[in-house]
Amino acid sequence: MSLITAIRETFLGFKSLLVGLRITAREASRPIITVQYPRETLKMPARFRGHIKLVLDPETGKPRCTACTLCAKACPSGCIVLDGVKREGDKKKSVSKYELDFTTCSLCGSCVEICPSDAIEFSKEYNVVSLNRDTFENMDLYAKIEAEARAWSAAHPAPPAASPPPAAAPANPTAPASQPLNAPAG
Amino acid sequence: MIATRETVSAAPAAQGPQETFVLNLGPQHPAAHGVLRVLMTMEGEWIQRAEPVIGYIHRMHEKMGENRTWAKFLPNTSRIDYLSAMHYTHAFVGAVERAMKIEVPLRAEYARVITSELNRISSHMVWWGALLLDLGGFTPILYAFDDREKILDLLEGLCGARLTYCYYRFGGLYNDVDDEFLRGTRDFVQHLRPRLKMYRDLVTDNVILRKRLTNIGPIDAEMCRRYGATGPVIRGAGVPYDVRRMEPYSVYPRLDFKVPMYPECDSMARYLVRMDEMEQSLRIIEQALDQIPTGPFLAPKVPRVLRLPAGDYSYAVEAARGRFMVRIVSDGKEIPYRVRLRAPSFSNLSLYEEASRGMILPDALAMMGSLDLVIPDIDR
Amino acid sequence: MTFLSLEPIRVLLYLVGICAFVGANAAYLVLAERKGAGRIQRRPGPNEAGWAGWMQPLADGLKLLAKQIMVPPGTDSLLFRLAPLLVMAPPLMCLVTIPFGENVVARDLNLGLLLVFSFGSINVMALMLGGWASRNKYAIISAARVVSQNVAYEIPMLLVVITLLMMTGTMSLQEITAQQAGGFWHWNLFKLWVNPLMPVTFVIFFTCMLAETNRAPFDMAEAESELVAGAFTEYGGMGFGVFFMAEYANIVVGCCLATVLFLGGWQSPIGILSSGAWGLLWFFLKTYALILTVIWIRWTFPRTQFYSLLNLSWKILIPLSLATLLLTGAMMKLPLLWRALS
Amino acid sequence: MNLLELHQQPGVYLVLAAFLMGAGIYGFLRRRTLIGMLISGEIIFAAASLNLMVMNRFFAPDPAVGQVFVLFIMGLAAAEVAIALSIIIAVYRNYRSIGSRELTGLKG
Amino acid sequence: MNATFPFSEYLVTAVFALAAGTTIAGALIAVMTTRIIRSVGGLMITCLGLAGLYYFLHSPFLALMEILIYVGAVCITIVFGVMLSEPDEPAEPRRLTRTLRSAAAALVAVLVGLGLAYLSLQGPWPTAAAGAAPADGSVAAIGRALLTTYSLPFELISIVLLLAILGALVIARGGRHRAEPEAGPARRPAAVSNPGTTPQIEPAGADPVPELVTTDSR
Amino acid sequence: MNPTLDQLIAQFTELIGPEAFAAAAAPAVPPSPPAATAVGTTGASPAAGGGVPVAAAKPAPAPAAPPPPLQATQHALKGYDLDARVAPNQVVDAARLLDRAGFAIDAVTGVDWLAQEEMEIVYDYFHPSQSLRMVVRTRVPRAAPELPSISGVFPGANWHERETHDFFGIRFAGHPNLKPFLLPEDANFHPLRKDYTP
Repeated sequence: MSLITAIRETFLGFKSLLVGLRITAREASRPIITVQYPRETLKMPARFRGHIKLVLDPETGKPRCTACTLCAKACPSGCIVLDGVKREGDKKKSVSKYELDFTTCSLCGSCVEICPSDAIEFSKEYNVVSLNRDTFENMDLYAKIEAEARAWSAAHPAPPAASPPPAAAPANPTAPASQPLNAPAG
Repeated sequence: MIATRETVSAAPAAQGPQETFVLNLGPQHPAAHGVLRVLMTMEGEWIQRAEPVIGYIHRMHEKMGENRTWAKFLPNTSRIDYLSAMHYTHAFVGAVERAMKIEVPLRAEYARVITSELNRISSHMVWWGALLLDLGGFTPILYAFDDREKILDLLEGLCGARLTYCYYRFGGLYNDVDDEFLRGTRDFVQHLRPRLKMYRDLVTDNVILRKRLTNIGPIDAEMCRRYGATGPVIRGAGVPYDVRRMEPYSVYPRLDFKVPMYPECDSMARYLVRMDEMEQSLRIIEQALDQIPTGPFLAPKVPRVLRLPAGDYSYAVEAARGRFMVRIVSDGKEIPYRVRLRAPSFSNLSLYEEASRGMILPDALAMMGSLDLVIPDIDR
Repeated sequence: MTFLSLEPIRVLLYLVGICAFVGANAAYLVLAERKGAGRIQRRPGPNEAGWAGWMQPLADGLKLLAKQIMVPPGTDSLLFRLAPLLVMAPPLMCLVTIPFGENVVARDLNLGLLLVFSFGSINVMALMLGGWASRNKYAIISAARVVSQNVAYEIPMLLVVITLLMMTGTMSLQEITAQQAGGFWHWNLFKLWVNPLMPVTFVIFFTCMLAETNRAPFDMAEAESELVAGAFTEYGGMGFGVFFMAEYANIVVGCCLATVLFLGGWQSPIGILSSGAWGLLWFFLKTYALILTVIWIRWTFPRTQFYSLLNLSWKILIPLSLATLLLTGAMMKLPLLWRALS
Repeated sequence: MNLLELHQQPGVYLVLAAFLMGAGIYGFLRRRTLIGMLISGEIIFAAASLNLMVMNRFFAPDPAVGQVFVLFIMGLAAAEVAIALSIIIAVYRNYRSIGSRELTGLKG
Repeated sequence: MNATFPFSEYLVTAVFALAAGTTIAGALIAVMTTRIIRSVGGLMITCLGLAGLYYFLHSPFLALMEILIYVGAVCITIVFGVMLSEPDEPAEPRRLTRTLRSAAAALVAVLVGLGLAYLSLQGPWPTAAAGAAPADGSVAAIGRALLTTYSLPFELISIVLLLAILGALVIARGGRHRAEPEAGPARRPAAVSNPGTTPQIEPAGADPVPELVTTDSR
Repeated sequence: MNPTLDQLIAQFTELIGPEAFAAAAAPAVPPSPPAATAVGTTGASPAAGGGVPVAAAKPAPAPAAPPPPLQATQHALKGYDLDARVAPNQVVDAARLLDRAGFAIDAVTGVDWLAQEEMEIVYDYFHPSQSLRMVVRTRVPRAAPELPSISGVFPGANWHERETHDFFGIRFAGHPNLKPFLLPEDANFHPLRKDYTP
């Protein structure tokens, strides 16, 4: 009896090995599924939470942020430092400095959630790389939005009331080069 | 870290005719997932005593809980056990909701169940692959990761993150479950069923794996009880203990699922429990997808700054590794007075010393794999 | 006995050729292994260095060469350095007697098979000395495992080979190949009318070959999830590289041997076209098919547990091979008996 | 004596065998562990085997007799090693030492 | 093996010198070194050199057997013994005794070696077969001799081997069993209960136990 | 093996002793179990050192009217079913009692009540085959926090107690191994004490 069981088990065991081999052979004949990263890139979904960025109002070409500092207060790790000035002609304060310490940011989204004026959103950059640690420790979001605003005003040449020259804004002079981050590959 | 004098001499030193030596397994070792160190007193390949040494990535989450508001602690919860982040957030959110008596909308509850179960499947897939890696089979982890990627893609599309979701909010969700997610989840369920069969053919039925796990690393129900081991460990010891059944939460009572249980008490039983759990999770997801109502995804009138009524509250969930309990103590202020995180891996590992006595090294590592340890979960 | 005999030159050329063959095999089998693993796991494998990764072995080799050879303090430095040499020599010796084609053999000894086995046994010694000399607990455990495993599997392997020798009546590999001429049904594996147990014998031989070369699922020696890297834990740079090359060289030897003994060596499967370069082609086709099978097996199965591995040998393979030996002997003597009786 | 004929001179082999014998005896006397003595013993065996082979090659009428004897020696050596090592291990278990000096307590 | 060795004379001599040198070096390592594991290595080298010498003595079969048995079996067994008992030479308490001892051993060894060498060079060997067509050292002759003239010793050797295996097992295992009782911690798990038994806190009777799935383990 | 809530309450009432109940001046409802479930909401936390009504009236140091030592609570509101407050020397007895009743150890933890100069140690238990959760708590003076270890009863408590010792400096008498556990080997601080500053 036990001999029969033993033989049967040996046979079944051997068969299971063959089944395993068949499966790996079948898988080997199927196309590869990995993304060859530097050559192919992924498209991030709409809700992807990258690092945060300031939002430009498409109407006026200015940052929406009113420097209310709610985001900085909501941040669990205290990684947002921002400041605002009240420019002449504006009713509200507007942002003049916005630095994110991306090394401590946990991408939880509390800041985006709490923002009353929808002035922050997640970027879709997922491969943020740099050779410089400072790039992440003091990620100057304001410099970026400035660049965007300049591009906007270049694309919308002088409607009746000339928009304030963005160069006049007190941009952070010590900020690193305005494009330290790699573009999302391509 | 070097073996200190005490730790070495605490082991039964070489006295009498048997000779022992101390093997420092870890903190960097291919089989110690993460930075776990096991101080093994060996006699040849036989383990006389295996003492886990932990704390290498201790982050003091509990202290962090005491110096920030309830809402600010929320992201931390998905970083304790990064493989089943949903469950951990669920427990914390649940505890706060219990204290505040917040009624969570039904749609949010169903969405929580769906995402939790998806998370459970993805966590079990990592375990499956890692166990096979421990046993020397390299291919399964990549098959599992292929399928797991699909879950992560779904969850990323839903909440924007792939691992540390932080998706639940007090009284609901971070954002609504969209149709795309629901459709994708349905497709995924269809996709995974044949894959699970493939897993079974490739690995579960494999005679080598059977030999490696059957009758290896016995952990019986009594040992589980004395050590507080939960999850697949206790269910592999023949006790159908599942928090989803024993202390029902969310909408689990409305869903029909079985609690997989194997009475063999060995590593294979724990293995089979997890494999069955994946199928049960698929069942749960399907039902939840069928039942999910429309409606709000966030409870109205949840104050922005929470002040919990004084008292202590606990909330337990069935995480992928077992019972995860959050015990919060509030003194009425807006920051917690005490947050206690009861991690399942912690209790599951604590029985290792007793259970591994007298085993040989490969078997002990196979048993360690069958416990499904996540070191950040242990160290917190 | 002419002074300017061509024979020494021929042998020297063969030695150089064999070294080159082993080196190229070791390098490109690593690539094949990684590519094969990649295919099985549905990823491309190394594909950056050179066209489709063809320069990867070169890059790996350069990296290993550039690394410092470290002899950790506390090791037995002499043995530590000796072990890599010792591990590389046997496979080179074994290949001397393997007939790659009708006329392509370095030295056709009439004891070729014995030579392969006797030199194969040195390998164990090398791993063991390397493991012992490392003064590393993992390495010592691994060394002990290597020995028990190789001793356990050498026995059924030799028994199987003796079974085969009873059929062939010679230990010269070239003669064994020559006996299998004329179509695949003349191969030893399929000579079922001579010995219906040949497939069983082949399976035993193949299993033992896997175990002797420390290949998954029997890679006890370097069970990376248990023993980190086993006997090679303390080796770095080219020291490790040589162990690695020797592992692949051993696989090549094992598969060549299996080809010669069971699959007709350089004989073509259809009975014609076995001479000259065709022979080489058939030989390498068969050998590499076997090597690919070895790779395929590695990436499919988990590792066996050490004690069940020994049990497999002592409780299943040895009795089985003994039984095949006895049955084969009986079958071969049966006609004689029949003739004597009638 | 022609240097090129060295490998065909029985005397060379015999001197080699004598050297092995001497080395073996030296080791046997000097070693103070059982395994060391065992190894020296193996070298003495090797000397004997070499002598037998020389006799077989150069002086014996029967071509196989010396070789057969060497085979027997090998078999005996294997058996001897197995037994000796098991004894050594048994001794080691009981005395925690295999130094020949410490083994004065062994009684028949 | 063909009688005419195919290398030219110089190569032959060089290879012969290599074999002889390996033998000598191996023997010296084996007896001189203090580390026992190196000593085993020396024995291995000796055996390899000896195999070369056997080849020159027209017996490739014996040469290969020497490697197979000595390197593949004897040396490995000895290394195993070394691993199990770690017997590095105990340091001699006094230097003088060590020197004296070594000197005495060397004296005896040199005397024996020189005497034997002298004898072997002087001895009136019958020169019947010397230089003549070398004896056929083929396997066939050995096999025939083993199964005809020497069949009784052959059988005896196999019995000796069998007894050696059994004896080795008995001795080695016996020691282990005797050592077991006072061994301290149990080798086998004492705390581990039989995995087959039913667990103790199985839900009793009519508990609110949900439906269980106990899929039979495939 | 599968005790009912009533049985547990009876056993714990016996264990805690009448004095403790007497000390609880409040109109607590000691042993009448199922009706007392409502207590959980109003009686609130004994842990909070005075629940909703009491805390406002009483200054911190001496909780003059401690809540009843045994409370049945609603699981849905608190996450546990029974809350027992025992003297420090009774925790081992409580653990034995629960061990006999088939409970499993869930967690051991501390709470540092700085204002009251007390340390609270909370033992959580769950039942593996029954929906029953039990909390046992005790308080020790903050100046000399020491109490017996229950690791002899529940070996799983060993690690939890080591952790609690790490974090709070509470000494568990009879614990086999109170070395630093999660903290570094040479740690001599207790980070979860409220007066700890890094």
